[in-house]
Amino acid sequence: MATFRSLWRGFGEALSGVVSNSVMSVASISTVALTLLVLAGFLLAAVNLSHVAGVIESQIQLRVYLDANAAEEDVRQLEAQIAGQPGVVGYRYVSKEEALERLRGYLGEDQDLLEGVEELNPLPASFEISVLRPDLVERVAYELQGRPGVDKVSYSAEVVRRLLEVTNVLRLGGMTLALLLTGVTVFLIANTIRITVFARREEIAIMKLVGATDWYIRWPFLLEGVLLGLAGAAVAALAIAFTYRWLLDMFYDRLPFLPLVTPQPLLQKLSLVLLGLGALVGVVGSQISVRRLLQV
Amino acid sequence: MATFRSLWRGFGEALSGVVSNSVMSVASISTVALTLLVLAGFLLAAVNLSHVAGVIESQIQLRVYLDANAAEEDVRQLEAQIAGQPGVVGYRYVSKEEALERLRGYLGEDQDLLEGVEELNPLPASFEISVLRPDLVERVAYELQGRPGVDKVSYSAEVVRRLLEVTNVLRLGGMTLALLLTGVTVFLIANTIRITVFARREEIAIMKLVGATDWYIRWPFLLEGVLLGLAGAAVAALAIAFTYRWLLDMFYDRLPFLPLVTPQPLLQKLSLVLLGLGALVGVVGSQISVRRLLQV
Amino acid sequence: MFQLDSVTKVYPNKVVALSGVSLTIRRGEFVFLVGPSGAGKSTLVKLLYREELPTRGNILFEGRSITRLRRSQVPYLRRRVGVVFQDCKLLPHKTAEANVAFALEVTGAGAREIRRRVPAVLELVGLADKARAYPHELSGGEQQRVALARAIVNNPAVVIADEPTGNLDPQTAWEIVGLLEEINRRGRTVIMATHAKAIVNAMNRRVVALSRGRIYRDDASGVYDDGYL
Amino acid sequence: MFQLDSVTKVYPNKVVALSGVSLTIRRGEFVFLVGPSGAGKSTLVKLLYREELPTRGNILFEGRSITRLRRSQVPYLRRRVGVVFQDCKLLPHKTAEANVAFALEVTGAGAREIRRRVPAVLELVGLADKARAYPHELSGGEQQRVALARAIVNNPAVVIADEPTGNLDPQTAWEIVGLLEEINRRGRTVIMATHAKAIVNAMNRRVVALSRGRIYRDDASGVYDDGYL
Ligand SMILES: Nc1ncnc2c1ncn2[C@@H]1O[C@H](COP(=O)(O)OP(=O)(O)OP(=O)(O)O)[C@@H](O)[C@H]1O
Ligand SMILES: Nc1ncnc2c1ncn2[C@@H]1O[C@H](COP(=O)(O)OP(=O)(O)OP(=O)(O)O)[C@@H](O)[C@H]1O
Ligand SMILES: [Mg+2]
Ligand SMILES: [Mg+2]
Repeated sequence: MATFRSLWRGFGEALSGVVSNSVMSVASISTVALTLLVLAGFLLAAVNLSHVAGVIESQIQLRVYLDANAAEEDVRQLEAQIAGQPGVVGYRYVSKEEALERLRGYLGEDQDLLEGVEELNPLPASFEISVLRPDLVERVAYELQGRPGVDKVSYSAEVVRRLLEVTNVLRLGGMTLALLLTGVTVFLIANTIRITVFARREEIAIMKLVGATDWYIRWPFLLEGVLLGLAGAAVAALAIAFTYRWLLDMFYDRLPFLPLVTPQPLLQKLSLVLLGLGALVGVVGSQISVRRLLQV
Repeated sequence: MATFRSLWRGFGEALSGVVSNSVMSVASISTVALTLLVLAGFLLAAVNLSHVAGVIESQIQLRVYLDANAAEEDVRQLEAQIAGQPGVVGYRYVSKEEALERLRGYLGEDQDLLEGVEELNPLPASFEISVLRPDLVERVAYELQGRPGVDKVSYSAEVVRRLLEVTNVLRLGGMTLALLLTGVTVFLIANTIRITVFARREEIAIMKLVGATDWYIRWPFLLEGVLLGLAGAAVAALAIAFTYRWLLDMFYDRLPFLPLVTPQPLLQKLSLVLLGLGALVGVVGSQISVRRLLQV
Repeated sequence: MFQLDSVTKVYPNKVVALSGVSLTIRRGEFVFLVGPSGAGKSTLVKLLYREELPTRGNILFEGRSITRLRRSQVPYLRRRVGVVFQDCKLLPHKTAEANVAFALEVTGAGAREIRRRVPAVLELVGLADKARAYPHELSGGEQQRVALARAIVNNPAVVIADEPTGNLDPQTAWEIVGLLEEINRRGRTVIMATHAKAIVNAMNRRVVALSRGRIYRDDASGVYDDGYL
Repeated sequence: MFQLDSVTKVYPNKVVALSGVSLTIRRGEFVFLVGPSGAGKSTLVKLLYREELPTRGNILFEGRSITRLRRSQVPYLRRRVGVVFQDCKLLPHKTAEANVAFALEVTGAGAREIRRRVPAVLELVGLADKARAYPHELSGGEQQRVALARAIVNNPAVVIADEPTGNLDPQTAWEIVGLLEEINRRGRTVIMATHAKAIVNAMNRRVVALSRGRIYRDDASGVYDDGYL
């Protein structure tokens, strides 16, 4: 009973702490909000970058050239085999005619070069295959090599390697930065809450002199830290939600080809992360400094 | 004399303020350092992104195809004219043979298509011209069109347009973000310094009661703010210098083709910016709260 | 109740505030602590509720050593000792009422008990009408009386008052001393550091006189005496 | 020197601390301000150096209205009025010495003058050996004497002392009052709010007695009188 009562007391104390130190509280809350906002913005950017990288990777293809005189039956069997390969996310049949069309596209202004070749059309038909990840390309190529109807399998090993490198660096860099920024955020917020608690060190000293136990003193400060952290996180979550939707609209108008992540499940998860971080940091920040002040 | 003396007094007061409020000072300095570090990291990323975008743009080319039977004299005159165009940053003569080689490169695995064409080599010789900015491409093309020896001038209007859009968005976005982040940094630091000043409101009240003028009270707090700001900025500048050099090394090993900005003049300028921002924010942060406390 | 055995207190800045003080205070006594400014009265008092630890010597409270008390036990010592601090030490963000209630709350007292005892004790020190005022809205003497109310609300075994009448007019001071006497009559130990010569002389109780950190005189029924060094 | 014309002070929480107080204090007077705890002595004093503004009525200092003083002029008023605050109000991060020096520095005094006067005035209040101590390292009475030293170091036209002897033993208290008398003899006005009956009675100076925010008695050579309401 006594414990329950003093838990409850904590809420009143914490609220009145927030109110009666309003200048400090506003400063803490806005620090929490701003730092979390920056963190959230960065996380969203990282998620989107990673998504874009994923889409680019998913466009990684290999090409199976068909024998000029492959039997229709062979082609149909080959198609089934391609569809059955693990890691294949899509494939498409490219006829001889389509291949010629594409070559025209490649050459751009140098079309004249094709004069005389067009009637012959020496280009083979092919299957274009998209695989899930660049590291699967070689495996799939190896599997299809030498099947009936297959002339040869081609893919640009160099391009794949380089793309892999770039996206890996992007992902690794993004994750490292996100982690670092989370650390910075936690530190900044904890700093602010520590200062506000520190500014009340005389109060803590008095409480101790009147016979309060350490835990009795800590509990309201802990709650106060949580309140400040949550308030800041809520502000940040709201702000980022509006901003992200607005940015999506803007990007969609200007760069419609960029494959950005849709807001819904993403923002929800992000809000939870922000609230969790805010609360955590409030607890840690206030407890570290209260502990230190209690030592005295 | 009296003013000079009280200016001087400010330094002592400011230093002893930093020392005697050591917990708060450490918190302020580390907040300044961390936020400026994040800002600096972002600025460096933006500068490099912009640099990379610039390099990509500088690879924007137009191509002047030469008449199959252009006189050597005409070609030499044309070369001089190209070199004289404003906005042209480089050009290169591509012979018929080189053009054929390149086509082979384009086609990759589809080489067989060139059989029989090779002896003829219907490809024309050309000048490849690099211009400073994508928006100059059309002007240069217009100028060279129809000169003696020129068959036609070609460039990919679509690619240029899109590249322009992407790099513009990157630049604009980067600048906006950098500005926003600067704002956030300023706010966070000012907040921290405000809290530390606010925690000393009783001192300020006492100083007023003893007959100190507003300016007399403000001056040491102003200096203290500057000291805190500069200290934090110095820490940030050192940290970012080491980190950037280390990152450059790492990137150079892994992604040697990325054209990153060399550290020297860049880091020097950045340090100045950081120190300036730190000092500014120290002044603003302390003065805002001192002013408010003086109003009472 | 308290036994001090050649206690010496040297502050970090090398000031010797007490040197070789031995003193026994029995349960139910009323003791005045007198002596010139800076004699060491507050220091002695701070040792009793363990705000400070002695540099040398030992202090027993009810037979147990205060100096060797575990950290976690300190709050329970402090609840048995009600203190009126020389500088009041009220919580600035709490009303007079809430300041007094706080000393009860920390002991885990129930809401009903708090509602009953806090107004009663504020009435006792003559501040019923200031219950809702914050410390900065109180006069010097009013703050001192809130501090006294907080010290006694708990019904502690010992009341230690460091200069509790310094900011009070003689009449109010007498009322406060009467209150302490009443508390003492109910069996509580009272220790009062004071400069109020008239009160000390009239009460005719035990007087411990300090000077320069030493006990200069200890009379079972003494008077205030200006003749110390 | 000071002229109060039916001054009323109502605090934001509706407490009427002074109501219709009219009072003239002439240059060179020595005035005791007495009255029970909460009578309004500190409030009256705060009006004189403009820590508080009156709700109604007017206050003149040397013929000029304090209430209508421009904000930028307030520091110059406060430099002419040395105040010993009831709660001392020392700067916590400055030594005793530096606290006293601060009051000189704000007036733009030179380093040489500061070096000369600060030790002298600390000597005067008997604290030469505590010059380097911080306020939290001083006893209650020592803090009060530092506050007094700060109030007089400036050689101000008026010294206002709000309960300057509350934490002092009788002997030290007499020394301090003697100091104020000496200052008064040199032509300065002295206003002292106090509860020290013995001192007021022995000094035989003007006594203004307040009770519940009103002037209850104003005798040119009065005594401390417990007979107020
Ligand atoms: N925290 C401290 N650090 C250093 N010195 C201190 C500290 N507290 C007190 N002193 C010194 O110890 C001596 C005794 O101080 P104490 O407060 O015990 O005196 P006191 O008898 O209570 O005096 P008063 O009647 O003026 O309150 C004084 O000289 C004082 O300056
Ligand atoms: N800032 C304030 N806000 C509200 N009420 C106040 C404030 N300051 C003082 N009071 C009230 O005004 C009345 C007069 O207070 P004041 O401090 O002038 O008394 P005092 O005569 O100095 O008493 P003491 O001898 O106890 O110091 C008291 O009832 C007090 O509670
Ligand atoms: Mg004392
Ligand atoms: Mg008063």
